[in-house]
Amino acid sequence: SAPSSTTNGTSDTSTGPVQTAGASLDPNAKGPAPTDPKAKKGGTLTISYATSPSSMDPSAQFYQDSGAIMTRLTMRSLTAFVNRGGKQVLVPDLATDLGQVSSDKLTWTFKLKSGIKYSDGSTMKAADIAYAVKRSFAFTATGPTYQVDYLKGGDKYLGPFKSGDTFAGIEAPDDSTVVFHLAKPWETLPYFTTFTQVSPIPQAKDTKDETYGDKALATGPYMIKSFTQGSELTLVKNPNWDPATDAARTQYLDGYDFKFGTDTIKTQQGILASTGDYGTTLDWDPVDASFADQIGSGGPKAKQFVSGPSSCTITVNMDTRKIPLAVRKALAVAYPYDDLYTASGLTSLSGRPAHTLIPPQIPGWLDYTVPGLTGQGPGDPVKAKAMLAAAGYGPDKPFEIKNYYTNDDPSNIAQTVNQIRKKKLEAAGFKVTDKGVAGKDRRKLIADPNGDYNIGQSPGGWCFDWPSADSIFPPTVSSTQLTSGGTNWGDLQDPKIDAELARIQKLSIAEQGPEWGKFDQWLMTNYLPVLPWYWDRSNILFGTKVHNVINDDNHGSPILDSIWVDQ
Amino acid sequence: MFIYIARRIALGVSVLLVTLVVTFLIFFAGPADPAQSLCAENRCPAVKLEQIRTSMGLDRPISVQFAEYFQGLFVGRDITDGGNVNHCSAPCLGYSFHNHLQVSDEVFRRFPTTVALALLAMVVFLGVGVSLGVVAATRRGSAFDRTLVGVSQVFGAIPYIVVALLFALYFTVLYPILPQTHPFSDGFGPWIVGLIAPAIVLGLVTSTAYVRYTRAQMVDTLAQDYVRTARSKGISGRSVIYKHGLRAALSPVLTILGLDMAGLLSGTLITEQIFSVDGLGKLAITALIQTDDLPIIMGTVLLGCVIVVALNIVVDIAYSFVDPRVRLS
Amino acid sequence: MTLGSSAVAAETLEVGVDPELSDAAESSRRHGRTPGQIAWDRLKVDKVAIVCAVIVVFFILIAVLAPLLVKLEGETLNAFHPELINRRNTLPTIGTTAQHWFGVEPRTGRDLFALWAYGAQPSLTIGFLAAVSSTVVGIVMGLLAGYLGGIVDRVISWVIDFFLSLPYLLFVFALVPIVQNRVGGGRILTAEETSSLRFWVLLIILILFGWIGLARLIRGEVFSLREREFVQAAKVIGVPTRQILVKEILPNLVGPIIVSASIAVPGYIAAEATLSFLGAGLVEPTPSWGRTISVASGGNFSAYPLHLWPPVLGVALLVLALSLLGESIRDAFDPTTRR
Amino acid sequence: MSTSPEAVDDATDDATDDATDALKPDDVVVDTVVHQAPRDVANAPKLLEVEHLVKHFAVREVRGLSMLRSSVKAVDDISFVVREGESLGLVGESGCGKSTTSRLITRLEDPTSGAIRFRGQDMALMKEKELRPLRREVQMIFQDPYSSLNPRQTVGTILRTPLDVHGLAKGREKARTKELLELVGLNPEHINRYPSEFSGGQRQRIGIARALAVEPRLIIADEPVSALDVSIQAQVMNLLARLREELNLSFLFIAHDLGVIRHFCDSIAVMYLGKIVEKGWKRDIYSAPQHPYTQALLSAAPDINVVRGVPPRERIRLKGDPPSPIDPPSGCRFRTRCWKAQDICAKVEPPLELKESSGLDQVIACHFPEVKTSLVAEVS
Amino acid sequence: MSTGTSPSGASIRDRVGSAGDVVLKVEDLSVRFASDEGPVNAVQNLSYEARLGRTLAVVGESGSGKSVSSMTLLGLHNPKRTTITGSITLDGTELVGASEETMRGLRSSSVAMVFQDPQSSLHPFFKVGKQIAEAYRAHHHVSAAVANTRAVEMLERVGIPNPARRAKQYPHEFSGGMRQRAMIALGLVNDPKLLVADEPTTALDVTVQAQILDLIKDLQQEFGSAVILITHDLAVVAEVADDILVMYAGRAVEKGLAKHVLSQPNHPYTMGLLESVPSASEEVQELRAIRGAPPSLVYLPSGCSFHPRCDYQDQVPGERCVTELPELRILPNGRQIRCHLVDPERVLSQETSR
Ligand SMILES: Nc1ncnc2c1ncn2[C@@H]1O[C@H](COP(=O)(O)OP(=O)(O)OP(=O)(O)O)[C@@H](O)[C@H]1O
Ligand SMILES: Nc1ncnc2c1ncn2[C@@H]1O[C@H](COP(=O)(O)OP(=O)(O)OP(=O)(O)O)[C@@H](O)[C@H]1O
Ligand SMILES: [Mg+2]
Ligand SMILES: [Mg+2]
Repeated sequence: SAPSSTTNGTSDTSTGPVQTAGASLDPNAKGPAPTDPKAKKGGTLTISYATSPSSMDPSAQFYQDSGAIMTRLTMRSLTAFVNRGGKQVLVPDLATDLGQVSSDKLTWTFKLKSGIKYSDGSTMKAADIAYAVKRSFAFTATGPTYQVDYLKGGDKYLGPFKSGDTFAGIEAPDDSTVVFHLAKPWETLPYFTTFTQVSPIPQAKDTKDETYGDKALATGPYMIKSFTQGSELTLVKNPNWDPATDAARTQYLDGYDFKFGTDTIKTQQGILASTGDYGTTLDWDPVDASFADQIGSGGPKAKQFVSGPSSCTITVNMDTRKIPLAVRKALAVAYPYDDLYTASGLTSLSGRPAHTLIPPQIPGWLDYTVPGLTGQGPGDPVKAKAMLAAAGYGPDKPFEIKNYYTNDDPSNIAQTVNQIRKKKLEAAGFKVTDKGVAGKDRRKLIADPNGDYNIGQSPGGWCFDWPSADSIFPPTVSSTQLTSGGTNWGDLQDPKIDAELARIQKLSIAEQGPEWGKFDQWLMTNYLPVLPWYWDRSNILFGTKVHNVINDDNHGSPILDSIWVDQ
Repeated sequence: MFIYIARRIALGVSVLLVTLVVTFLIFFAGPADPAQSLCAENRCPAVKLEQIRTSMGLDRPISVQFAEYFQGLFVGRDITDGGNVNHCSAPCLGYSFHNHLQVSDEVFRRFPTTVALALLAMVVFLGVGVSLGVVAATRRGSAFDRTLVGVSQVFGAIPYIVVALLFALYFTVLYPILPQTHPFSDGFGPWIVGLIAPAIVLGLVTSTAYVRYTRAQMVDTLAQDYVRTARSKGISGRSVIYKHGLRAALSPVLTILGLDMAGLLSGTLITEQIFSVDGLGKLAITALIQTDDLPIIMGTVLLGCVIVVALNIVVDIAYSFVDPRVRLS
Repeated sequence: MTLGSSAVAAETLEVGVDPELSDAAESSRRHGRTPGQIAWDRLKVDKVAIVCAVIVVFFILIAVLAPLLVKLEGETLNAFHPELINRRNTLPTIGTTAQHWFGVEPRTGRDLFALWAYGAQPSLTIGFLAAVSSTVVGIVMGLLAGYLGGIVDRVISWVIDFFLSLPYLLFVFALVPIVQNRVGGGRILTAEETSSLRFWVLLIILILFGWIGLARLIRGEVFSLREREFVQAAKVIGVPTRQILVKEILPNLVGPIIVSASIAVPGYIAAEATLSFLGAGLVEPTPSWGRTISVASGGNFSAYPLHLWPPVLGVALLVLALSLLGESIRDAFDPTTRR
Repeated sequence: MSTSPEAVDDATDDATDDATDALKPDDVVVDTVVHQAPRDVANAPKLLEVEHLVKHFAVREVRGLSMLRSSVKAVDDISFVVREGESLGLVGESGCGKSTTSRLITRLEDPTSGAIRFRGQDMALMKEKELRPLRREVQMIFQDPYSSLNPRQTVGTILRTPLDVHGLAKGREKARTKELLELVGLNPEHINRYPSEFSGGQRQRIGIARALAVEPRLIIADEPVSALDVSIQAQVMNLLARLREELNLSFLFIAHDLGVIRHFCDSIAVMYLGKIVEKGWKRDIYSAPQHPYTQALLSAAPDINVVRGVPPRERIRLKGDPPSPIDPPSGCRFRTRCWKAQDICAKVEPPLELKESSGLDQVIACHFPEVKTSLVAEVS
Repeated sequence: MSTGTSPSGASIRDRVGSAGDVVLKVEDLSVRFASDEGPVNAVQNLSYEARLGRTLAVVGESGSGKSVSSMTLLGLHNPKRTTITGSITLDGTELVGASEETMRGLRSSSVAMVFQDPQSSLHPFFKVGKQIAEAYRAHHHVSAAVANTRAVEMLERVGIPNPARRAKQYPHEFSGGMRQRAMIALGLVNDPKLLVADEPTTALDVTVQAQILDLIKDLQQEFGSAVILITHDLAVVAEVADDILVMYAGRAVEKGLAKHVLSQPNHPYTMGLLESVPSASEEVQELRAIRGAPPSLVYLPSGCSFHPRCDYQDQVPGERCVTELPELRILPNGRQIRCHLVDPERVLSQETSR
């Protein structure tokens, strides 16, 4: 999944104690959510963000920023995550439980709580959720596509505007029941139901395009007062939110003021100095490395900084069709992880070296090591050269590495990273052909499976959408991506892998965990489609008047509703 | 006078029309692919891309697209996005599929900010530049004069971006003696107050040129025969300098001002970027760098052009008020 | 003159050497000198001009001798030194040292002096090359419009108005990738190819937008010059038009042309820096001051001031020196400041 | 006298041309030149004939809300003849079209209609190429000694240009330029100096030398001394007179100073608002002007001799300024300022004709001419 | 000319003093400018006086210091770059060294100036009436309306038709002659005792020049003020001046009644000037021009400044002309000249009759 609104990103992983899947579900949680006795009420929090969500439409959202805003503040879904002592727990939200699955595992039924009201005072109905799910099919260009893969008839359905209201994948037999009909078993559906795509939308209020988001009816504790794309979002309290029905959210602040498109460095300097409004400002863009001494552990401003895993593993993608396994292994040895990491402006605040594809906070994570794949170190050109020679490549017949890189990045990072990589790989005996293109063009070029490259195609990493590896591997290594004209990790198209994926997905949520861990090791040992590089971390920097900032390890963002401020 | 303005406007319109065609060709026939940026971040299969392109109407011949755009400008047109048909009334600058907004709404919302920034900056640089220039001219050769000219030279030589960055950092962030910027939606007061800091830095840096120019002009004017005549009337020295001297010195300054309009707009572009001002420049840069949002780019360039042309006409008319000789020609 | 057969006649006919030009006066004047030479004489004694010229020459030397200087420092351009970077904050572990005169670049450890010295090359080259080319274009356009008048003038004037109405920064910004695409034949280029192509694209675009001012100026000057009686005299004598333009009119424009060109150079240097800041300028691996400024100011520039300030000072000093030099040149050519 | 270009091209050897001879320094007759020597210009062959010459400038004029295209009738149907050796003076108020006339004859301006015949050849419609040989014959001296010399060229270059253009004095250009400088009374060693190093009077001499370089027959002098100081003015006048005498030049001499005109010219044409209103021999015009405008002009000229006991003249003071040449008065153009104007003056334009009744020799365009003799007293 | 409607019309006749009184006394005035080349001695040891009702003509070639000396009367030189010595008494007030405040009070009200080029001397951006009214208001506490009425009245007085409409026009809408009239109106609006007219007609046509000269004469008679007329045109002097002061290279070389000086010059330079001018009423065979050109004021010739151009040095014994600066002396016939010639009148008249 996509980590942030624009840049192909860098964020999230946790090193906390690994949860078992079972422990992270609490089907019996009831509202109201416990409130912190130290919490102060009132005030406004300013949140600054360098990029801007292109809309606040719940059907189209797939990003960390807008996701954090909607799931925590304005939009309730069937289920939700809560943070309990640093652990993420899945609880029922609009639903009364975490869903009932039929014995053939193809039908999921959710019962809704009664008396849930929209911000305009009208009552929510089950049909609104069914409509919202159908509606999400119209926005798959920008939103997630799990519903397309799993819901019955999802591969044909194009949403209510084009394909009409009839869709076999979901129904609302009465006002308080929502039933999902699946094309194949989907053990982790209750995780998917936390998505805003499952937040109710009354069909009558739909504007039929993303402008719905500007005035979307809220079910959460806050509602949109105004949204100006590219610059600002203002949230105020939702008077029709009933805490008693909500086990996941609290309402401390009077409102939130989101500023988009701000200058990160300037904001971070302001927050560190906490002058004026910066005292109550929070910024969750990656912190500039030069501030690390101030905010790192033991630093004078350490109290203004919270960090935690985000959901992403950053990788270096290789085209397995064009690079033989032996060369891929040599590449893994030659790759200058550390130099590139530092050249990218990354520090220990930004991530941790990764040696597996699954990040450690996912249940079932297997802590294995494939020799040479540590995600760190300066690279070993001598050894790599020897490996290449063994594979039949030498100075007279060098192996050619081709890659695209962004050449219009004003911070120059992509260009210097490319330079360093080129030098280091050449030192190991590779021939490197680097092609500079504008960032926006690169995105297109590296998404073309037939493009003229052999490393660095998309995805350059993966962020899980829910804490189970079935939101990691099926989308990244199954052959479906390549079949539909896209790219995946290693540009893999292997029936053995597909079969293994299918096998694991059929298991129950608790059983899947360890199996994914083994799959990870198997994949890396036998295929080596990508080089794991680092597990991204979220950075949250805030003014001295901001309190109770907690990182959401599943999303790599602050849990917005739990924050309070001094006035 | 009327004829003069009419001719000026006709010239402006011809420039705008050509700009329209040229920008359309440059952007729509250029290498940009707006569909790509609409596609989900990491991967976008070709099929999906083609779908998006079709839904945006980008698959049709460029002439058809232009005809449609042109028509939209004058009579409006309908645009389909998602399940919706939006009517975009004239002057329709197109529809941003990226922001799901009509471009006209988007650019007109930011228009006041950019114009206000430009005008405030103009107030600053004319105020500072002209008054310092006059003082320097009247004390020609004094230490004050030399210091002022020197400082303005040095100030003008430092790359603007660095000056603006330092200014923004020190005066609005670390020692916030000047207020932060606010979008228009926060209300008029905070909005306009927020523009003070960027206007000051843009104005001050621009003023360096005006200090020197006004000074030179003023020195020239004060040597004119009619200034001597004014002095021979026995009126006060202030009156001679400000009423007779400055008035005449101003008209060449105005000419330069007219020529500077495009430069001023470019200045706001960078300033908006650095101060995070929610104006046209920022919109355009985002559209250019990040999203390839062609209709937005077109809209901002056209509107930018309109601003320059309009301000130019205003300056010309102002010029004719300053200099009565122009009124007849 | 050998007419002096009669003193009376000589007087009546006013033949003889004018007392005004008698030898005493002669020595105080500069005879047989072109205005250019006179301007040169004046510049030679203008202290500001000399200091500025020294500064400009200094930077030109830096640019030309960059390879040598960097070798002297014991470095190479674009050599990465990750070992000099503190991985905790990506800042260099060293300041100025004997090995790295200006320290090293944060994140990558490249030698900043090398980047600075080599960075002077494109700044100066673009500055001077663009100034020369746009000056030539401006002269030609201005001469044609001003002297031929009529339809030619109207067309050129319109084009000038057109360019003046364009929000040029936006345009330049949008044009860079397009021109690059066209010039590059649509191919995808390697870093080296891109960077050299960008150089030319930048140059072309700066010239495209740079000739306007001078053309306007020249046009106006030619308008008044062609009414001057010496031009009319040339016509009456039967001097062909081309010769009038080149021999009679052009030499009278040398002053404004030199002034305009000398003011254009710092303008282009600043423009390169600005465009690079916005991401439409030069690219890796070509170092340029504009790019270094852009990179350094993109982060927390107070953390390692050595990164930002040398190129800022370079640009500022060069721009200042060139502008002051331009002003001195203008004064030197200005007949009204002549004694 | 033959001045065919070929003859001059090999002027190094014994030229047959009087002018060329005269320009050789050794041959310059250095003696007190007797100016204004009676001469028989009346019967000399015609050198320049101007017939019905018209020049209208198209101008745009704003009237209220509309833009009119109208024309400045700068020169409106004038005819005159300059004979070999004659100096014709052209006087009139500012803006009456004197300079335009000179620019038409030198073809700096294209005439709207009419003929300009030089030795019978009509040059009014000639192309620049055809004109070039004639350019040698007709030269111009300009008013402003500062703007008439290219400040970026040395005197040598300035004087060489005409030689090069017409291929004169091949091989001895430098010597020739020196000769020219000597001819106008300048030190030939100053050949490498720039115009800025000369005083106004000297510059005017350089301008004269440049005109003489091509050995012209006719010189159009547009206010050649107006910009000069009194004492310098006299020097230049003397120079012109001497050259005229020595080289037998013809002049169209434009001036607004009636003293200068009287001093230099044989015949005089008085212009008013694009038209010639009176034309005749100098003696007649000064002693017996007939046109009211000529009379007003003469009586307005301040005269130094009033202090020398010359009886006070009758004073005629014109009211107002001349009307705009864009929209000249109907009929007689002078009628708006004329004290004699009657109805007919507004209706019928008086032709330029000889008034037999006066017994005098000048042509006048007036319905009510009257000879006035008391305007200028003869001192001598 | 009607003065009936003028609010201040009465004052014109109320002026103190009568014709012939000395209003201005200039004594031993020297003006020196600093320049790159060295000090410019624009005016040296100049003395003269101007009397009510009389016209003093100051003549001389370009650069002889005519304008500089007259600008000194209004204190218009930049004090930083100018050294002024000597004395100027205007109606009892010493002007040399007077404060800017004093000078401002005198300008226009006691001494007014009409400049040479009316085109450049009127402010192009202000209406003519306003420019005149401004001068009036600078010295009278009256409302704008009153001052305006006064301006219109002045325009009428200098013979501008339809003055009320003209007052509302800009200078560029005036013809050259009308501009000069407006300048004169501006000069006279405060009824000064002394009017300095610096080449008021040089830029004008003969017919217009005649009108303006007549006007100045008429107004002088009516206002009774003293007029200093600066010109290089001796014919103009002959027509209008009572007294004459001939300047050469910053010094007075001859002073006297205009009538006498012009009909019988006593200084070779004056004589040269007279002989240089071709007259409309006289057919001369040849002009007897003065040789050479006026000297540079920085490098003045030694002795008599005129000696390099003078034809009569041989009449003066020894090298006196070259070595000794002649004093301005009074001749037996009452004229003042700066010349070593013992009997100039005889020498020069011989020459003329030659
Ligand atoms: N190029 C032109 N376009 C329009 N009008 C012109 C042009 N040249 C001259 N005129 C007009 O033609 C008329 C005659 O001008 P011209 O210069 O011949 O007058 P002049 O007699 O030489 O006057 P002066 O004594 O001032 O030199 C004037 O009204 C002038 O404004
Ligand atoms: N401000 C000044 N600084 C230096 N020199 C000056 C200044 N003003 C006048 N001069 C010089 O003083 C001399 C006398 O000038 P002035 O203007 O009085 O001459 P003029 O007799 O009025 O001549 P014209 O007839 O040309 O008006 C000139 O040589 C002039 O260059
Ligand atoms: Mg003329
Ligand atoms: Mg003067």
